Amino acid sequence: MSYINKPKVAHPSLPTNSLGLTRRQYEGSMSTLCAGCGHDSVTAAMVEACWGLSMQPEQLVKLSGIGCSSKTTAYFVSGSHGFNSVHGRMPSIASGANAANRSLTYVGISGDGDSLSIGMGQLVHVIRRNVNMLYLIENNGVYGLTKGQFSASADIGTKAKRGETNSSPPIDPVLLALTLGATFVARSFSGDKAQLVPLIQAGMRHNGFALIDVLSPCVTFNDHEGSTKSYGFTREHYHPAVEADFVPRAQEIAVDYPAGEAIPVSLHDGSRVILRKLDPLYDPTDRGAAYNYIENKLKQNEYVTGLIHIDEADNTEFHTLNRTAAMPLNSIPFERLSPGSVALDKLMARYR
Amino acid sequence: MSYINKPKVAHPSLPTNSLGLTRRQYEGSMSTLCAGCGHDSVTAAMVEACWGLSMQPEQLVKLSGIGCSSKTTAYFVSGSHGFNSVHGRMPSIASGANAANRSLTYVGISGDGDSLSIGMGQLVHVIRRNVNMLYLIENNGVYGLTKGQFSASADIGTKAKRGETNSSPPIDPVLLALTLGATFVARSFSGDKAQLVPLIQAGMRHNGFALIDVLSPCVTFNDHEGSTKSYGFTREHYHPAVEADFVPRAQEIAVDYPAGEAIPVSLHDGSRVILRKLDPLYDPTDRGAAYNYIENKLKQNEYVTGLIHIDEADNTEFHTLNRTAAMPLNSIPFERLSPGSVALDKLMARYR
Amino acid sequence: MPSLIAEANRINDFVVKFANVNGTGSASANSLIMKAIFRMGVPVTGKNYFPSNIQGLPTWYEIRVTREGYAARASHVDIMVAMNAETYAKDIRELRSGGYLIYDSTWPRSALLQRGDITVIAVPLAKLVNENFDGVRNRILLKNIAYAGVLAALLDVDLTVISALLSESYGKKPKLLDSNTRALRLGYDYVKENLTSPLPLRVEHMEKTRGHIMIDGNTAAGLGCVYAGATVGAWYPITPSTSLMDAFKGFCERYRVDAETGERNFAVLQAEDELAAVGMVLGASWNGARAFTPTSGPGISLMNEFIGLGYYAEVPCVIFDVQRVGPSTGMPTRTQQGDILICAYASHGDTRHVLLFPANPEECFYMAVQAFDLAERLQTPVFVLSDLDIGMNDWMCPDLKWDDAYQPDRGKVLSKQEIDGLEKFYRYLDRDDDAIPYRTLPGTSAKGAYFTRGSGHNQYGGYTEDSAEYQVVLDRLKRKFTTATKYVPKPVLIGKGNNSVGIVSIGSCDGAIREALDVLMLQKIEVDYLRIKAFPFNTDVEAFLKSHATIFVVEQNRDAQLKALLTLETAVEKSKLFSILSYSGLPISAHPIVDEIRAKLAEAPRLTAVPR
Amino acid sequence: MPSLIAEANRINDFVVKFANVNGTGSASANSLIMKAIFRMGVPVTGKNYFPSNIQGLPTWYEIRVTREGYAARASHVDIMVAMNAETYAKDIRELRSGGYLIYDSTWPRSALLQRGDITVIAVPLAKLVNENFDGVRNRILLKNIAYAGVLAALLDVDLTVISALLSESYGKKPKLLDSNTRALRLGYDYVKENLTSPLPLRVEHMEKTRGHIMIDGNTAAGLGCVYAGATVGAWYPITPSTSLMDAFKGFCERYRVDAETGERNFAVLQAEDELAAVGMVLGASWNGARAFTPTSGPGISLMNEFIGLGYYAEVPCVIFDVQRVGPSTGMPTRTQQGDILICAYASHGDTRHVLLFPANPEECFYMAVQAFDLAERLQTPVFVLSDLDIGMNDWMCPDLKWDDAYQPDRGKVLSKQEIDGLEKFYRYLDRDDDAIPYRTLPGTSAKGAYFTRGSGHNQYGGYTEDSAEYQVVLDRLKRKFTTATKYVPKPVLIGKGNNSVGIVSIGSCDGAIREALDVLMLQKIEVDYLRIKAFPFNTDVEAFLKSHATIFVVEQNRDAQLKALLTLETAVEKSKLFSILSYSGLPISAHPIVDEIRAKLAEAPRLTAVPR
Ligand SMILES: Cc1ncc(C[n+]2csc(CCOP(=O)(O)OP(=O)(O)O)c2C)c(N)n1
Ligand SMILES: Cc1ncc(C[n+]2csc(CCOP(=O)(O)OP(=O)(O)O)c2C)c(N)n1
Ligand code: SF4
Ligand code: SF4
Ligand SMILES: [Mg+2]
Ligand SMILES: [Mg+2]
Repeated sequence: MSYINKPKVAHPSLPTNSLGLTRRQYEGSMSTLCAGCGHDSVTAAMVEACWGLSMQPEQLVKLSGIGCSSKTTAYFVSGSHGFNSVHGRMPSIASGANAANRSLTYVGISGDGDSLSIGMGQLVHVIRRNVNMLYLIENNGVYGLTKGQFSASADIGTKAKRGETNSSPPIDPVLLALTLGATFVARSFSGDKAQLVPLIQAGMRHNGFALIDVLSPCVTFNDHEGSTKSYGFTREHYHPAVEADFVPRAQEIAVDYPAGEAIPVSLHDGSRVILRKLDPLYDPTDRGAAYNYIENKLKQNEYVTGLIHIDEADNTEFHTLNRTAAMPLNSIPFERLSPGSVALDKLMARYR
Repeated sequence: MSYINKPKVAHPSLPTNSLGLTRRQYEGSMSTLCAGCGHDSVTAAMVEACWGLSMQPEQLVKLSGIGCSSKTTAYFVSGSHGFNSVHGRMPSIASGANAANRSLTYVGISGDGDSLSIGMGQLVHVIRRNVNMLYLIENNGVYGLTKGQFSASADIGTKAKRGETNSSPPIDPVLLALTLGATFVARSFSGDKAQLVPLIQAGMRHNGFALIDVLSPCVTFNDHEGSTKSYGFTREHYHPAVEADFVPRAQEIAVDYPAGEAIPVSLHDGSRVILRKLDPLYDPTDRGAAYNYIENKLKQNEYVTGLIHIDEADNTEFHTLNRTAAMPLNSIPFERLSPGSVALDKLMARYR
Repeated sequence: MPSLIAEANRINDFVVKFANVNGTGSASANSLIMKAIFRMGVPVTGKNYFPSNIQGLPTWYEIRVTREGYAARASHVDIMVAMNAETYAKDIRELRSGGYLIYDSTWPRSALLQRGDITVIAVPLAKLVNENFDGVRNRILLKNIAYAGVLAALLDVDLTVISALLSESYGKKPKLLDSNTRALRLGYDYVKENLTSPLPLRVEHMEKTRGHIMIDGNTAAGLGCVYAGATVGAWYPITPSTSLMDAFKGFCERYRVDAETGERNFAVLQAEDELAAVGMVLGASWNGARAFTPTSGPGISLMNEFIGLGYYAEVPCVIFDVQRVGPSTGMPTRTQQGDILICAYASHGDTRHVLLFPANPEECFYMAVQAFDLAERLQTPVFVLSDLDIGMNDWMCPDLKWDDAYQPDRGKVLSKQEIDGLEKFYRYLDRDDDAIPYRTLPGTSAKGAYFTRGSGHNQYGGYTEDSAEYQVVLDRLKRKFTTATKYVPKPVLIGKGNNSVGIVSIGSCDGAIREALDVLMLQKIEVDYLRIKAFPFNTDVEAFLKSHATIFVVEQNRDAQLKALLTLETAVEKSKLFSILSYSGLPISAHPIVDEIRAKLAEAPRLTAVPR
Repeated sequence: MPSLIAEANRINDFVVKFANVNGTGSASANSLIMKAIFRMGVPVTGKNYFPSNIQGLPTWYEIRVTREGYAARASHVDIMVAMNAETYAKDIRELRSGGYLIYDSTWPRSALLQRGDITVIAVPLAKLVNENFDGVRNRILLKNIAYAGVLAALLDVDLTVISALLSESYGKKPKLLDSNTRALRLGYDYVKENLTSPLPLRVEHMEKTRGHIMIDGNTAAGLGCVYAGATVGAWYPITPSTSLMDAFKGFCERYRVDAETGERNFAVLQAEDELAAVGMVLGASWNGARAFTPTSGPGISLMNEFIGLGYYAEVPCVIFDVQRVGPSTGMPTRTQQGDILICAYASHGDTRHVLLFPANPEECFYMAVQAFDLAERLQTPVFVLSDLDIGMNDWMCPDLKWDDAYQPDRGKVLSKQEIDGLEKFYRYLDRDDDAIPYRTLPGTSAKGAYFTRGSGHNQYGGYTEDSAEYQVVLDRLKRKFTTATKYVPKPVLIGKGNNSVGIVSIGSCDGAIREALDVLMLQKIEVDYLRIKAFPFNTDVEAFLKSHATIFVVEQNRDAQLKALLTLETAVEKSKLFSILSYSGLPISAHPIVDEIRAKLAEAPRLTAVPR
């Protein structure tokens, strides 16, 4: 919902990025979500991340499905095109859009209902297809917009506001993405902007599919005692394992980290992610190990957060595999697409 | 396709099971699959397994989607009802059917296309819902019925008959099921009936969702040099890790296995599975360990087969969770379902 | 609406609209007032216009006090309770000349002064509440109850009735009862002390609601499913159908759980999406349970493939489509009748489906039962086409009644004995010449086993690609639809039936049309009205279409979908049909119907309504 | 068919049918014969009746040699090449009296002797081949070529033409060329040495195929997409549409890969299902690429939700529906025109879609291009309704031509400069009074950015739940459909246009109708024929319907779906329309059309066809 537009007059003293734009210029329409909704913190992180990346607004494409979470795309960077599609089917829209123009930056925002129930098939396959995009799930364990039914990420034993207890096992998007071979898998918490912003930036710059599962509490339907997706529970049980700093291309790395503690990962476009392991036992570059670590922690009711797995080498991004032309498909002059009358006349011989 | 019915006259000397039925009486219509198709070996294994279990034909329900593989249900046990539904959506039919009558035995047969592409969402959720059924995937890495396109289980680098090379990573149903918490996960090979039959029997008796991924080569479209789902390749790369013997309820365990080598697992109905580890490093009762083992072997191009994971204790089968009445829902007398006029009159007060 | 709009002293005949912000708990205050009036014996309707949002956006509730017992939305507002600053301007504009505006005068609202033709009633609600109560959330909630008190005083609503309602709600929570009662009195007393009350528009005790209830269609339909003996419900949440499954679940928890064992005689499956939900229904129905799924437009679109399977493989299946505004996601919290065509012809290939059109919650209850009977008798998907207006709004209805002699019609299902008596069982054979074949249930008998498929099959149940065999089955399916006309409910005729002008309509248009008939009658225009209750159309529908020279087809969509269905599926000449359409998303009201009919009749004198 | 059935000496006018087992490689032998006749300048058609199976079930191929150039299936068989023991009996029954049966006499077939009114031609094919070749698979394949040789001799097909064809096929594989040539001669020589040849039914050189090709509709449509400049194709495999994407891919590999870099100017996405496929098309089209998806009935059902989004959010989208027999999975390898209604009104709510009806492969090529122009011009989904008969069978068509002056109509897409020149960009405003708004592409300009949604929106592109704002957009969408009538291709009229009796039809019925017209003409019955090429119907369609007193609507489905669309979407009186339906799954042929028209005209003399 975006019919209330905020005034965008930039205050002269607000800090600007390298494009000369202020943070205000990365905002979108006024949020119509509940006061305190986790999703609005994601909006704020998106604004910060795009501003920090000096993202040209029109170079960004925002995609979503249906749900409170899917409304998020209306609330940041109003200078970029947004596509609020149908429930659970954003990945196909994203795949098609990306196929048509590989030069833009694609951010998809979804919910746990949108991604893990009705959208499960498409989520799995957009991961497999390795479409170059950031896919962010605002995970609150419930269907917010339809008033609080359990979603597929709800934990066993968690209590609904109306008292029901959930008895089905949760689907964890992080384990799923690891199993499916995703090359950028992260988890964060809407309440931890410091952690979330560089993850978003790194995800946007990763050359392939990047998943961030953001625990994003629903204050209206899932923030009570007995819920495992409430602010309180999440804050207590979230377990940062790898901190990530994002360093844009132009920038020199200022701080020297002691060897072994920090792992710098170079991204496709020359920017870098500096990983700092908070748990020395953890290795984010080993997918199998990452899987085990997460799973064990989950058994102990701990959500591991941070950049859980990254693999920049394994470059199987969609266009690379397809050997698509460098020029966006939607911009190739017609003359180069249509073989013309001479070729057609020649081809006819095949059919005689 | 089942318009050709085989004559069912039992030869008096054929061995009978405890119901007095011969193997012939567990057959179905004549197969119309290609000569040599792996799927027909699965048919044979199903016949053997049902005969061996002394399955009452009408107590069995056969469900499938669309594909060569999905036709299998027509080729065994013609005395049981079959439902050849629509492409990729058999799990929902199975869930509904099972909800209506918990007392029957449900076997779903699907293909890799049917299950891992169009049916991915439903597969994931029938696992999560833990519907009490055997779900068997006849996995050949291609869409057989539509003439040989790669399926989502095709390995990277595998070659199509027409020469194309597959470049997308495969989805492994076994890893997927483990990630989703399935309590019975097995893999087998259509060419190894000795291994497959007890797995089917155990899967049918497991009290919850049981997945068997059967590598089942497509001789017409995927049995050539360069395919990783051919008979040759599969035979070379399949790696039995745990042999399973199925021991029906009535039967005493005849052989004593040396301690540590054999793990007996009691199933819900009193029957047992005796697991023999061929690889001493392997523990089928530890889901995480099983996952790692499979994944590591997969990296080495080895398909681990056998009863990969079983957990009889974790009883979260659908009806248990739902606390459904023991009597099948479709048989409860109407009088017990409809509250009657007195209750209605009383209820009206609530709406004044 | 008939005659009284200009009348100053309007007892039991006026409209109050509450403008609020959603998520602030105004619903209980609004329904408190509505229920109190209802208990005073005065017919009311309540229409809720809420946003597709959880908290913070404008929301409205409209109570129509209607001594005539009209069910439709009125098209004017007499009293506006303007509690939302953001929509003040719009809300004031909506008020009829001579109406009353009630607002919270804690803060000055200069904009209010712009209309001279209304009476402005200022009550410092926030101030009153803040002086008397603590806590932000608490104050917001109690402010609503305070305005209920204001209204009670202004409209002369019986305080003892309101107190009784509060006691029933909060009887077990004395603290809440106390604060609510106090808040109510704050508003009530303020009016009594500071303002002239009651207003000329006010409530007086009547006797017209006895034997009636206030209920919404989804609750009634959910209850109907319980009474019909449905045991499997599968669904995926979607507004405005969600509360149907909530109701079913709630009633099952009450009536279907064994007190001793805790065993449940039902199963509710929250599916992963609508494709799965309808698949579950087909699976369960195929397996002999009564099963259903409630959904709305987008869900119907997603169910198309499976619906075709149900039609062709002849599997019973009950689908409630609580229609909302389309196309696409549309306006999920607004009402429409836009899914008629897609439901009638859902899925590719030659298909045709049975539809039921309930007109109010009462019919939702009875038609839920009929839907199961029809689905099992005809072995085919049956749609109950409700809508948001019926499904989610509170309607005054006669008490629901149950005939304990009712036995479900399970259709042609063969028992083990019957199968054993056959030489051979053939699934799709027309043994009875009514185009309905026999079926068997899994688990019954190996002899009765058959193979269900959506691919080509012959009348024996075997696979076929043979043209003639295929056509035998397809032709029988067409004949089965003719059989269906004998089973579906007949239309309702209002009027003598011998006028030359008729109205044909369905579902929730009913209230508005009945009201329009009264108005037309006052204007000496007599027309007949046929309310269709089902598709396929039976002979009564044909007869009405035949015997009327001019027919207005009233429906709530842009493309005249009911008219299309009548055009295609009856013998009616197209030139006789005139559309009256409403697709604003708000429930249709009587006014436009009256106006369009009058305009049309005036423009073409030959159409003038005369008894034949 | 016109006059010659009884004639003994039928040069260039007869039907040969091959009965075989699928998966045994008979296709190349059959098309060898067909192509050879075509190259002799004699018009042919080839119809393939294959099972939904990969190997081992009966399959048939029918070659119609037709000097008049008829495109339809004939309804009789003159020569049956009965190579499948399982279907011998059925195949013999199908042969017309006086026809010829060719069979493999290696094994005695007593059943063959049962008909005295046919000529049986025995050739010991297996014996001949087994004596001359090794290897099981090889022998099976070469036996097919051997019967081609038999036919060549019997029908007097030019051996040099066949040799040339074989050289073209196997030129690079001398061993294969040699064995095929030898196998061909085996059959040919056997006939020459042992039987009387040629038959009275035989081929003679003509000059009627110059400037023509033999091509199937899916190949032509795939090629059309390449020429239209489509860059993104998304699909999920489904018979009979699969070969359309195969063709697109193949042509792209040829024309769209940079020779130096290997870079591809296209992307083909094999989606996980049809919901995803159409989602990809919407995403790509929204983002400025020409994108399309080929599918068939079940896919259309699954795409319903997204199609509604495309309609309401006004996103271009091209869908090829290569129709097969429904409902449900139906008969996937048989043809039908059963998706007309679901495509016209796909998705819940008020929707309406543009349809194109190609009649043959040639039109598949041109209409593919038109579909993209229309989709982008009108900003809405456009369906090309082909069918299995057109899509998968080889049709004789004039050479496809390309006008190098063609420039794609990208519709109203604003450039950066144009956006910069605006005060503000509003997505859904009707600036030009043609009900088509302007759109912008992502990446162009922040000023042109807008938010696309399937939920309620106003003409400025903002979210709305306001009735009036919602209706402004919905009403414009309806007007846009009127605009569409100006852009869609006009119908084709055959006949003087002044008869009182007319035929209206679409798509692949064309060949049968044209043939029927000739037969009727011989019987002195003159009727006009209008072939509709698109929905919405334009004024020419209205005029034809108006000016003809009796109209036969010919189509290939059970429920008269085209007639339904005409009834609903034109002013035509229902009583004028008579259906001629064919839904056996086989392509329609001329006979039943002639018979039904004659019967109808005879039964109601007032209908007699007279020039007005
Ligand atoms: C096809 C379809 N089915 C159902 C719905 C109703 N619906 C809207 S949002 C939603 C769930 C949203 O849950 P989630 O994605 O977790 O988002 P949240 O609101 O929790 O942020 C549902 C079921 C719909 N819009 N479309
Ligand atoms: C909705 C729909 N889309 C596409 C098809 C066409 N189709 C039939 S089977 C099949 C793939 C089957 O592959 P798989 O499940 O792997 O079975 P296999 O034939 O390989 O055993 C497809 C795409 C269909 N029947 N329905
Ligand atoms: S309902 Fe929950 S998820 Fe939706 S806006 Fe409110 S807090 Fe956020
Ligand atoms: S095509 Fe492949 S999968 Fe299908 S029947 Fe033949 S061998 Fe089996
Ligand atoms: Mg959620
Ligand atoms: Mg397969």
